[in-house]
Amino acid sequence: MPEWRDAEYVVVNLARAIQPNEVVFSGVNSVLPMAACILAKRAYDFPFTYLSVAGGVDVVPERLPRSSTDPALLAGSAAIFSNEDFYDLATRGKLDLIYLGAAQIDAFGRTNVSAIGEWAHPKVRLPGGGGAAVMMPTAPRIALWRTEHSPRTLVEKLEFITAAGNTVVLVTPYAVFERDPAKNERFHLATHRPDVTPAEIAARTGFAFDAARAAPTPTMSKRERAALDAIDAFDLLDNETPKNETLRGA
Amino acid sequence: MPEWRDAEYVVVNLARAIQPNEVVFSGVNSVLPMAACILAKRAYDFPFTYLSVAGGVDVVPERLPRSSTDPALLAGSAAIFSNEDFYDLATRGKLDLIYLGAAQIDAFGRTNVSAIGEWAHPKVRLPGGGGAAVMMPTAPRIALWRTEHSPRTLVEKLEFITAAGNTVVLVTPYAVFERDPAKNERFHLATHRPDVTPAEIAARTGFAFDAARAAPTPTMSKRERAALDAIDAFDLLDNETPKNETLRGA
Amino acid sequence: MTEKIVSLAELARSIPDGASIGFGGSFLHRGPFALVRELARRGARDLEVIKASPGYDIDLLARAHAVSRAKTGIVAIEGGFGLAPAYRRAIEDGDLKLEEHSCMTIAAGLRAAAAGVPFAPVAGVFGSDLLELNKWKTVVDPYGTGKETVVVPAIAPDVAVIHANEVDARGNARVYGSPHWDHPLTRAAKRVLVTAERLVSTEHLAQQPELTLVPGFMVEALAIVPRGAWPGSLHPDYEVDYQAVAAYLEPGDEALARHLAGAPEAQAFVRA
Amino acid sequence: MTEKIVSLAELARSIPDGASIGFGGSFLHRGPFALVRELARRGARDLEVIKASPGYDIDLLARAHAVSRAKTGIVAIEGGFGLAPAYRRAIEDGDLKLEEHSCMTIAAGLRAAAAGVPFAPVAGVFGSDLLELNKWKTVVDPYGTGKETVVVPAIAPDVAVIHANEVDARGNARVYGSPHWDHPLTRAAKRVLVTAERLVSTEHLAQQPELTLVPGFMVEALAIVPRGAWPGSLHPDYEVDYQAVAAYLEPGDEALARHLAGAPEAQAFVRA
Repeated sequence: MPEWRDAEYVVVNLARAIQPNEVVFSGVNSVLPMAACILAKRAYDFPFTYLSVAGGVDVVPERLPRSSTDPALLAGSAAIFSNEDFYDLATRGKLDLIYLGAAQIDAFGRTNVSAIGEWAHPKVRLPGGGGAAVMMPTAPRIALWRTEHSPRTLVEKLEFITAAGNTVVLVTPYAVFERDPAKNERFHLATHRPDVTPAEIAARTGFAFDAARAAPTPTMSKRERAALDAIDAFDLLDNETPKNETLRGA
Repeated sequence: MPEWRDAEYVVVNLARAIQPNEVVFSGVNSVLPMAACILAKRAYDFPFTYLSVAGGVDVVPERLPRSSTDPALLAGSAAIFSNEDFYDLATRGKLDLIYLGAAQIDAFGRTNVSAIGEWAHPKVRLPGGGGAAVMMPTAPRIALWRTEHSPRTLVEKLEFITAAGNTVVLVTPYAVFERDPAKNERFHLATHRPDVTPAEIAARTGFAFDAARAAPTPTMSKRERAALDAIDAFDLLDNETPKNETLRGA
Repeated sequence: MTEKIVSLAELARSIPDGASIGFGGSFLHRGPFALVRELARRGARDLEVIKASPGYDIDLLARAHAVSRAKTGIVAIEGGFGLAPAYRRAIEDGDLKLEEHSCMTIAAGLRAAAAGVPFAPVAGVFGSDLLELNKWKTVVDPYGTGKETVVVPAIAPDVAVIHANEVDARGNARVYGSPHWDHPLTRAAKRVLVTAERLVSTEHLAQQPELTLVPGFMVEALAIVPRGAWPGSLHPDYEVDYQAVAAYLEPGDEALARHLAGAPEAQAFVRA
Repeated sequence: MTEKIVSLAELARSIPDGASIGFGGSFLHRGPFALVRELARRGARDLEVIKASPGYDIDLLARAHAVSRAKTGIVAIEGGFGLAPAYRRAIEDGDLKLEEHSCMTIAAGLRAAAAGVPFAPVAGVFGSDLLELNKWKTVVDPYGTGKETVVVPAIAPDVAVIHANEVDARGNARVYGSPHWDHPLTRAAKRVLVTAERLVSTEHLAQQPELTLVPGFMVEALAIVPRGAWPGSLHPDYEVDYQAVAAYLEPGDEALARHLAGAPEAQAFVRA
């Protein structure tokens, strides 16, 4: 068995993006970031504020709900922070870290969640970007995730740019890419799953990236492992990851 | 004793401005309109919605509070309608009738509540217009009141226009003036206190007006009288009317 | 006072074909789903759906050929079920004309309508192809910062429909948990309709008037619909019925018919 | 978590001279009046007051020579007491520079700041001399209606101070009755401070999180100040103390000193 299952790798590395005292937001259709926030609350000692799209503030449920908008994310909350409230918080720059998903992602951390094919006559109509177009340029730090790591999901050129902005990190089941939005730079490979080489990742990535600084992703800590096992007792997270074409024994 | 005391005349004629099924609003610093709304709820059979600036909806207190923003205007309300809510309601045109006071009023129902003398170096700094500048042009019907009826309060030319818009009626202790805002017309004298003649009113009014259609104000009904006596058991309303220079025995 | 309480069927009939409808709630949570189903049952056509994050609702209406236009921010069944298949197909087949938004751009449009102004500024958006796609305009800050800001046009739905936890006979509607976008929605729409889980007394609501999301004078009509948010959740009363959502997602007209027939409001004792 | 509970004096000291402050409440109701008095006691200078309908608060600060600028919509003591005399005199004497608003224009400015945009449209205003006085700009609807709309610049107070009914140690603040303008105010300000009537447990607030007006993560510091809205009202706990307001309005420095010394927070057992 490999050290990391796909979903675990995504969740833990999304959790590791959180910095002390940040206000962090996970939105609709975002089970993995929700899991990351809950994990971080349990596994890390520093304080941060976790806002969920369900309206709860700093709610840490015992178990994962199946929906990231689930009222389970209200249980025990001392406040309801409405949709208007967290969007305004984001657009005035006070939501420090926002998780956003996408169907396609390019080297600048821009996303396509709108359509495959021509927008007006799509081959595949995608869900849409949610608040991404207003949040990505206004919040200081955006963390992206994509569960399918392939040349068709991580692309050099997006078919449609749903949102662009302050992306700092991209997590897939194999790799953690980082970039500095202030420099408008491309992603570089920051860390990779120990059982996958940078060359293998490059072969499966549609955009070119610098791997000079790449290191193996640090092993899951005991507290991360314990938190993950506790909140995902029913392995719901695995439903969130598609069958990536197998690399090594993963 | 005259048929109407000053405050009574103002309150009852403000109440009579309410039409069935309207949404009616009385604001801050507005004891007489507050009394008018409460009176209308008790004395008239038709339904209307009374919103107070205190946030209550259709609250009819037993007795007048001294402040028109008083939380007594919340008692028994099934909803709190916030400041943002009633301003938005007004500006989108769904607040049918709004009461507004003023220091000076001209023949077009425009108001000065800002300053006597030059605005930047006022002889008298007045309270300000509250929401008048945004409400008067956007709500369909504005009712003004002024407790001092004199050439210095009802003027041909305002020293400063705090607000202008859809004024339909002006009530003073002596008279009820009306105008059609759609025609951008001047006030005409609609009715007058029976013990005061149109000529006497003209002598005390700074703007010229047509009195051709003027009639004596209908006598207070028994239900209006009873409602007024009940809500103003302590004659608080009289505090709201200055000593107008006496006309007849009033 | 005019009687505001009507049947669910009457409520659905009061929404004409061609109307633009803003639905309350978000994804599988506190949506007025019984009313959505009733629109399908009455054979509604040519509706426009306005909602930042619809899913089951717009999918069901697409499946019933009731919706021809939509303003949405993100659309999915969610709860592990992924994309909304009938919605997706309707767009791919050209049967549904989408105006793609970014959630907050819908809210900004609702806020503009609520405040009686023709447009509203909204932060961000630059860098997104949505700007050009929707031909959104920008305004340079007239106060000298030089900052350029996107403005979106007002959005005033013909009708807003929300599902509340409690309502009184006057239409005062109380909601527990997140209001989602129901506040700006009910202020922006030309008409407000409410379905609610329970009829309560005005006195009950008056004990905590702060919890009333929509005051009764703004509400035109209401229907009492127990389990009206099924198969979605209604906090704190019930959770998502995942089995029912899965059954809904089975393909074919028969599965849809079964779903509609099996809904709580379709049971005889409720429709009485 | 950093300790957020401080003394009233510390709270007042954290507001520097020259700051712009948005006060919560309206007229004599639920204002953070103990904090206002504490600003006077500490000899604050050159403050800007931002509030749609101030009265007692701005009057007291004018009397204490603590305020030099203001954005207001309507100013009066109210409750039968009429104009705010010290405020009025300060303007007439040129000691207080007023930016005169129309309540909603302040709120629109707060909304703009809250949403991170440089300006906000506001309906009406045309026909008012305030338009030219404030050099407010207008924008023609870029979506072709031809409608011209006033836009006001964003207003982001350095500090917002509200008085809440209840607060927990994390700063979650609950308010009963009207929120007045406290919602946009607390979203627009750079810092949020809370005074509250009572300290309560987080568990208590969690029983009805819908009633929390300001979530704790937005609050920098708080002070527990029983009768902190005196001589104003705090619904549903106490009504306006009209005698105290009348005594406050007696002219002269001595009357002001008596008023400050007689305030609830000045009593030894509270300041302990």
